[in-house]
Amino acid sequence: MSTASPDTLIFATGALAAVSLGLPLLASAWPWQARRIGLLGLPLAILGLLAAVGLFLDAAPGMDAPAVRVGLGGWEAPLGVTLHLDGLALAMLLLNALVALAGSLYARGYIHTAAGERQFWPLWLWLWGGLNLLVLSGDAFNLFITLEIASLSAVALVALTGDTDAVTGAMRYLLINLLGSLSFLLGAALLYGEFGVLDLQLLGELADDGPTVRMAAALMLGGLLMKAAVFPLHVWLATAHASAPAPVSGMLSGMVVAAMFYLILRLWLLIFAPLGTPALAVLLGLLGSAALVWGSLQALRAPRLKIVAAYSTVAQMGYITLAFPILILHPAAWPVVVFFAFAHGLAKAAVLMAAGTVQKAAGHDRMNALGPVLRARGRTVFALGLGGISLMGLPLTGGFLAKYLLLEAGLLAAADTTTIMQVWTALWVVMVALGSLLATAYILRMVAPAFAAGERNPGGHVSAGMEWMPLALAVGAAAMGLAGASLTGLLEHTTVAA
Amino acid sequence: MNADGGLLLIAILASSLVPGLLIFFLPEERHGLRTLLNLSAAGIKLVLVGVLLLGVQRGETFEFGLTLLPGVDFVLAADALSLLFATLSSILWFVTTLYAIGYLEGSPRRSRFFGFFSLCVSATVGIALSGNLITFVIFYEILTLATWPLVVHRGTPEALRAGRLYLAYTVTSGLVLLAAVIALNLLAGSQPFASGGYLLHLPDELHGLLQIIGLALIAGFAVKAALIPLHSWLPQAMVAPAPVSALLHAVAVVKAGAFGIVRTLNDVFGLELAADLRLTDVLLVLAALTIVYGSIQALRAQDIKQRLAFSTVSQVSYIALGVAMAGPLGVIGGLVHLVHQGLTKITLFFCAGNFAETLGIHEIREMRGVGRRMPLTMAAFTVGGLGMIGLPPLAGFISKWYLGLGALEGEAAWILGILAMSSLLNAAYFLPPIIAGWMAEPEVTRPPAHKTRFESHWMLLFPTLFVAVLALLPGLLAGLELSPLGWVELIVERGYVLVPGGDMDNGTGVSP
Amino acid sequence: MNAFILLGVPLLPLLLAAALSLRPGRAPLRLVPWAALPALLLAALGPEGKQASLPWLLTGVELGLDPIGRVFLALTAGLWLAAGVHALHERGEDPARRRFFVFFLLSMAGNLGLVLAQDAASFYLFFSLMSLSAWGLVVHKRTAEAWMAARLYLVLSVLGEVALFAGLMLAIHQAGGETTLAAIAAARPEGGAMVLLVLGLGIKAGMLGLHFWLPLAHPAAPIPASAVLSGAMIKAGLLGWMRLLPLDAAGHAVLGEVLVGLGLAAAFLGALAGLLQARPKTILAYSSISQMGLMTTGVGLALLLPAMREPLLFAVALYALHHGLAKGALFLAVDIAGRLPHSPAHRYVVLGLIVLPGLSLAGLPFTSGALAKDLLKAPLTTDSTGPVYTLLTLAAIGTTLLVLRFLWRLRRDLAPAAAPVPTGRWLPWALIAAMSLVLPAMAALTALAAPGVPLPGLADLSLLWPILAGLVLGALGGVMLREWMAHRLPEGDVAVLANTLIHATQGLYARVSPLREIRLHPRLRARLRRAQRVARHDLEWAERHMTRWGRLAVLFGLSLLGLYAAMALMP
Amino acid sequence: MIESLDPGTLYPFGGAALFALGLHGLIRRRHLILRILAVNIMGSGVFMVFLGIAARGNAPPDPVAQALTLTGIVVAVSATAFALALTVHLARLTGYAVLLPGPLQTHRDSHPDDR
Repeated sequence: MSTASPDTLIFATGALAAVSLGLPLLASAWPWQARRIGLLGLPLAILGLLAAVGLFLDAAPGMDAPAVRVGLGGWEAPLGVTLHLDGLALAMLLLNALVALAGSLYARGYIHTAAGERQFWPLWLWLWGGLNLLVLSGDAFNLFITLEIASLSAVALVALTGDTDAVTGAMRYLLINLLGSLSFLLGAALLYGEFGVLDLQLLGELADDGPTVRMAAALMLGGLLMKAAVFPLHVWLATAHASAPAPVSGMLSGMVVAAMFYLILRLWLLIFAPLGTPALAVLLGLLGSAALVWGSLQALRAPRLKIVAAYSTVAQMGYITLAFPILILHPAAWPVVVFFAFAHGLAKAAVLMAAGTVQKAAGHDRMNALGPVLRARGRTVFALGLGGISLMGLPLTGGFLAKYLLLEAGLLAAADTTTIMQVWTALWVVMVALGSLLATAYILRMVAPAFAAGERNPGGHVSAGMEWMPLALAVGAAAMGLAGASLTGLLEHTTVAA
Repeated sequence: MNADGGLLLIAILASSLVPGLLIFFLPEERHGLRTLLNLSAAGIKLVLVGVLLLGVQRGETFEFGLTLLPGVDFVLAADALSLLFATLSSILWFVTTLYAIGYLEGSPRRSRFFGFFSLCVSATVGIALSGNLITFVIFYEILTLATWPLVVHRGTPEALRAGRLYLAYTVTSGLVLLAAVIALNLLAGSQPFASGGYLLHLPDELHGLLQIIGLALIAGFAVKAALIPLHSWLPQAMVAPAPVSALLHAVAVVKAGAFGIVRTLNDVFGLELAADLRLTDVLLVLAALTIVYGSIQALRAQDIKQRLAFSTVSQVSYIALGVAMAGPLGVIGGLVHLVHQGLTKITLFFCAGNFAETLGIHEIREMRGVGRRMPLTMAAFTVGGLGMIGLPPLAGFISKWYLGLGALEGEAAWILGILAMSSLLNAAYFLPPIIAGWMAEPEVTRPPAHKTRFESHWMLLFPTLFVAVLALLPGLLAGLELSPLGWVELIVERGYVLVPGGDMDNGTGVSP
Repeated sequence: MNAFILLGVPLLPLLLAAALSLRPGRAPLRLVPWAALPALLLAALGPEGKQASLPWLLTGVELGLDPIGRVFLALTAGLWLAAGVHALHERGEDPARRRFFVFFLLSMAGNLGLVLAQDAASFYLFFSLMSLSAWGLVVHKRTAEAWMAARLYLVLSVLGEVALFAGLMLAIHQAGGETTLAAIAAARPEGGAMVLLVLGLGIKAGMLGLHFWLPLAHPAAPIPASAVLSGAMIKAGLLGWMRLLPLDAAGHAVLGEVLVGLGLAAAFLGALAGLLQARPKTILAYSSISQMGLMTTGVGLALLLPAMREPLLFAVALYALHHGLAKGALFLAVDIAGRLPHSPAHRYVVLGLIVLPGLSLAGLPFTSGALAKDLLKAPLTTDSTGPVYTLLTLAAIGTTLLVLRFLWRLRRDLAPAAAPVPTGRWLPWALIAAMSLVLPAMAALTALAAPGVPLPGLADLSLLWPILAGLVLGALGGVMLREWMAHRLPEGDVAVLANTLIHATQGLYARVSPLREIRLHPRLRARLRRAQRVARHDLEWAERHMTRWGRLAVLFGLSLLGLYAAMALMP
Repeated sequence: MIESLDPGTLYPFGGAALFALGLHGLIRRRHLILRILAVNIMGSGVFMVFLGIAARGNAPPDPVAQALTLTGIVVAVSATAFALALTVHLARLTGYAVLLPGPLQTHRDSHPDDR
């Protein structure tokens, strides 16, 4: 196939955006067909995505600017809404697709009441579409819009079961989201006020490090950190997870939180990189370390399986927050964030879906009473374990590569900075090591009952999809360990501020 | 990188990985198919390793490379040293599988057991065949993950506690190793193992950093090699069923640590640089202390498997001691002990398993007069015990012989003192059970659990006797070409940059 | 071809032992003694200096037969054969005889192999095989006394082996990696190597100070076992010395003096301690210690006078042959004494044959003792070793006294045979007893046939007067010092001290065990668990506290300010 | 003094003040309806900042900012509607229109002032 000309790529980007919007609209229009639309549409969308990745990789070397920019409706950059497709975006799209597909196949068996399906599928497709558009959008205001779409659909999905806990959790999550989005919007407004333009790439060129840009950065990063459940602002995650259906918590922990960090990374690479002062590095480092320790301790204490997984997300997000101080000292190591997002996304989705299966089978997910079910369901425990291994960052899993890159970046950063920063960076490296030890502890807590001697009963019936999908995702997380080189290749074609 | 060579390496790895995964999904009651899968896998691996052995002896190169990340590649390579460990583990896997099938007859959760058992062996062979340090650490960690379920197989609270302790030790060591490997990767780039080390070109002011990295690597490997003070997981792990403690805790896992130390000193730093950085001196003292400490603790242990565990703690340090001497004879002694200790110790563990399974004997006290009712197993125990003490013509003697000469060659006579003291201590804790077994009157006569044609289930007895013969032959026929000693001399001739002043007795102290 | 003959000598008993232990049913017991026959034939007919190297066995095994080796081989093979035949009958109805003969064959293999070994590894192999399997013989009767004696024997022989191993290592290193015994001796092992070799082999040779296992082991072991133990096995230490010590042109003055001193001291003290013993076998044990002292002196002299080392070493070898056979005969005599023939004529012949080896030990002219002592003293005419010559002759008095004491104690056990004694029981004893006369006859014949060899002075005066003096002293002692003789020296004298030492160390080790595996103190562990519970509760409270919505918004505000401050205000 | 009243500067500062006021209301108030109101106030504060920016200088107001404000208002309206729906549902379920602490604690001590 000859190298694709740029305009076919533009067509592909447009098609991706169209599908991401079209499917949810279609599902909302015919809710009773929503399940079939989802189950047919998603695989097709993913095939298209894979084709787009192929096209992009062929064409990318030839193109001068690493990204494909498409002005919607023919309106060009300063005024119109532009789509921005580059390596980073494609990677996140791929992750979205994988977790969404697995979630959908899992949800097929998980939600089987007609009413449930009519409500679940449209929202599920909106969440997936929203996240896709978030990744594709290239200007600040469009980001706000897609952020809202994704957040509101996520909140709705959390409230799906309709019991008091679910609605309370959803309400709290909604207020968090509104707060975060509004502060993001205020930040965007300040940027627009200062430079009169909203497109990220143009902003990147214009941005200096004046006070308003710093204020905008603080507002936007603050809002996103809250939506990404970073340490002090993480409480909503556990309550949201406690009662959300398994595929939703899989998507929530796996994708929504990772998308927030994608956004922080995108803003960082394009606009806010020069603002990276040592003080910010120390603050983010401390937040990250605190998240690691606090999340792990809470995970060790939590009485229920899904809450252990939720707090494990808080801990793992600590890893990504720890990556930023290292990025400030060693900017070239930014792919670490994507590796972590990818590895954690797959592994955590696997763990949460496995937890869902166990809860469905046992009727509850109280940790101290799950022994018999865990002992009977080898496949689910294997998925739980394999996903856990990736979370621990033990070899030949995605997590291992991410931890390798983070440690490598940390050691490199520690090598050539001032002595104080060396001490701090050394602390971050030690915290990363401590993090994986604590991860071992709480993963062991989840898996150990399966190995203890005792009676076994498989509990209630669980559909085939719910048995095999967590295992497939866990194997995916492990297989990612071998795919490190190709992911790095993809991420090379990303627009980074000059 | 010739493609078919790489394929052979992958085939060897897959020959235990694929059946392992298949067995996982095998329903529990399909005994016949599981046994068939197990034994055929072990057989195929043995044949493939044999082909590899002949290939390497002819001097062919086998390599397989895969880049995980830019600057980080997953390399499998087969050189003489890796064959030593690979052959040992594949032979012993075949025997231990047979033993395990017999031992676990009628016990629950066997699919899970044999699944993880095959994973362990593929990890061990992976360790043997790994071509660079990062691949070594990857397999090293996979071995941890694969052995944990076997340690907790019985599911009793003590087993889980032992499992927790084991995981705490090994995951921490894995982290330390990973940090050291990354630092090395940054300094010297992703280099394959090269005999004589690949860090010689680094400037001198880096020596301080290299020393720290070296110590970190040794500490990381010391956990699995059960050096002081990182050894206490091994006696606790004896809670595992006998085939696990036999193959894994006496041979595969413990050897992986020792093999790691050998690789670090020889193929990463090179003996000369290691000596300059005084890594060898640190290791020497550590190994010597462990030898004595292990023996003293073994003297106190009353449970047979505890005593064997502490004896393993002490004996594995012989390997570290040998390599740390940096002279050719010392290295030969250390490496050959890697095989001899494996064979002798697995014999002892099989016997302990036999006693426990057939007569329910767990304590040394209960071994009085067991020779009358289980003469063949007791004979194997005697061969193992005398081998451990290092009496000719058993295998232990040969390694003690070369270690002694190596010690004197390195002008470190005190090591000879340590070896002598250790032999005395070994005699002190191995002779009493042997004497009690043959000569003493049995206190309480317990009928064997179930009537069998031989003194115990044939699947338990024949592997034990086979391995006892294996513990005798390398000592008796040490001069042969393909005997462990002959192969180790081939390794030393082919690979080692010998520390000047050390002359080989056959005059071939050649650098690569 | 000759390699397999030489290897066959130690291999045959091993194979027979394996056969015995594997197929207990059809007991090939009859063949046990004849396992030593090939060794005897090899000693008699084997051509000189037959080197057989087997590179594939162990670390390259060299077997060979040199003149001294031939004499030792003859002694060892002959004694094992005789003792084996005797044991067949003596152990006839012992239920555990199969186990006895397995250990018997293993020790025989070790002893025979030891004589042929020319390289360090095989020497050490056969030496430790002999030592460990001899333990089986000592403990055979499994009485309390046998267990105690065997434990002491085992502790000492393990120590001896480890010392020998360390000594060999050092010696091989000094010999630049050469492992053949000749090369090691040529490289004159110095310092630590020499001390360790002397001590390691000295324990087996019953050197003074390390001798105390002998008087305990001999009475505990069955009679054929102690015959072989005393006759052939302790000679292994002597052979080891002769093979490894620097017996070359330069000799070694210091070591020579030490050995001569120790030898003579052992000769006199051994005899003295033997006199104070009651049981015949213990007396014979002390006699062995005393005689080994004489042989040690011979080796010492060979080191002191390097010029005269060939005749001296040959003399020591012959002395070992003489002592081995005589002592073996005396041990078997202890058994025969209880089974005397009924007809007076036969009885007198038997009594005569019992007494003959004793007198031969004392050096009666025309006996092998005279031959050995004469050969040993012949090179000592020069004045430098004057005192040694006289001391050697004085030692003969001691030996005579000891022999008289033995015969006196044996007199009480004489008894006519209850059942007809099978020939196999008395014939081997009679043959080796007769050797005391046959040996000097053979020596005289070879001297006549070959002109070069001087006629051995079998009737030298210096041999006669010590015996007479001994007889006189014996008679006097018997009458006057009856009560002095009454109080006993505990058997194995120093052994009592050694046993208490072993008990003390075991007790100490059990009580004081600083090296207990680090276990958390129970109280500490309880406190740890409570701390865990408290932490768990606090964590849950803190988390619930943070979830309250108001606090969350405050935290959000704070983090916004923190971010802005970090970016804007800080440097 | 006059310039300070010019919409270009008055509205942004007014907007910022409203944003802070809304945040304070969100912290103090516990009743869900009041909290939703607070969020709306914050929203309108942000829109005032946008309009202030649009009206800067004496040129005709910049159409892009106005378009953005309109979109923002649409989003705020839909979010508020959703929040109100949730509150009604919550009130029907628990009888309180107040956020009870989540299911974190094991026992249900829904302490009133612990919202």
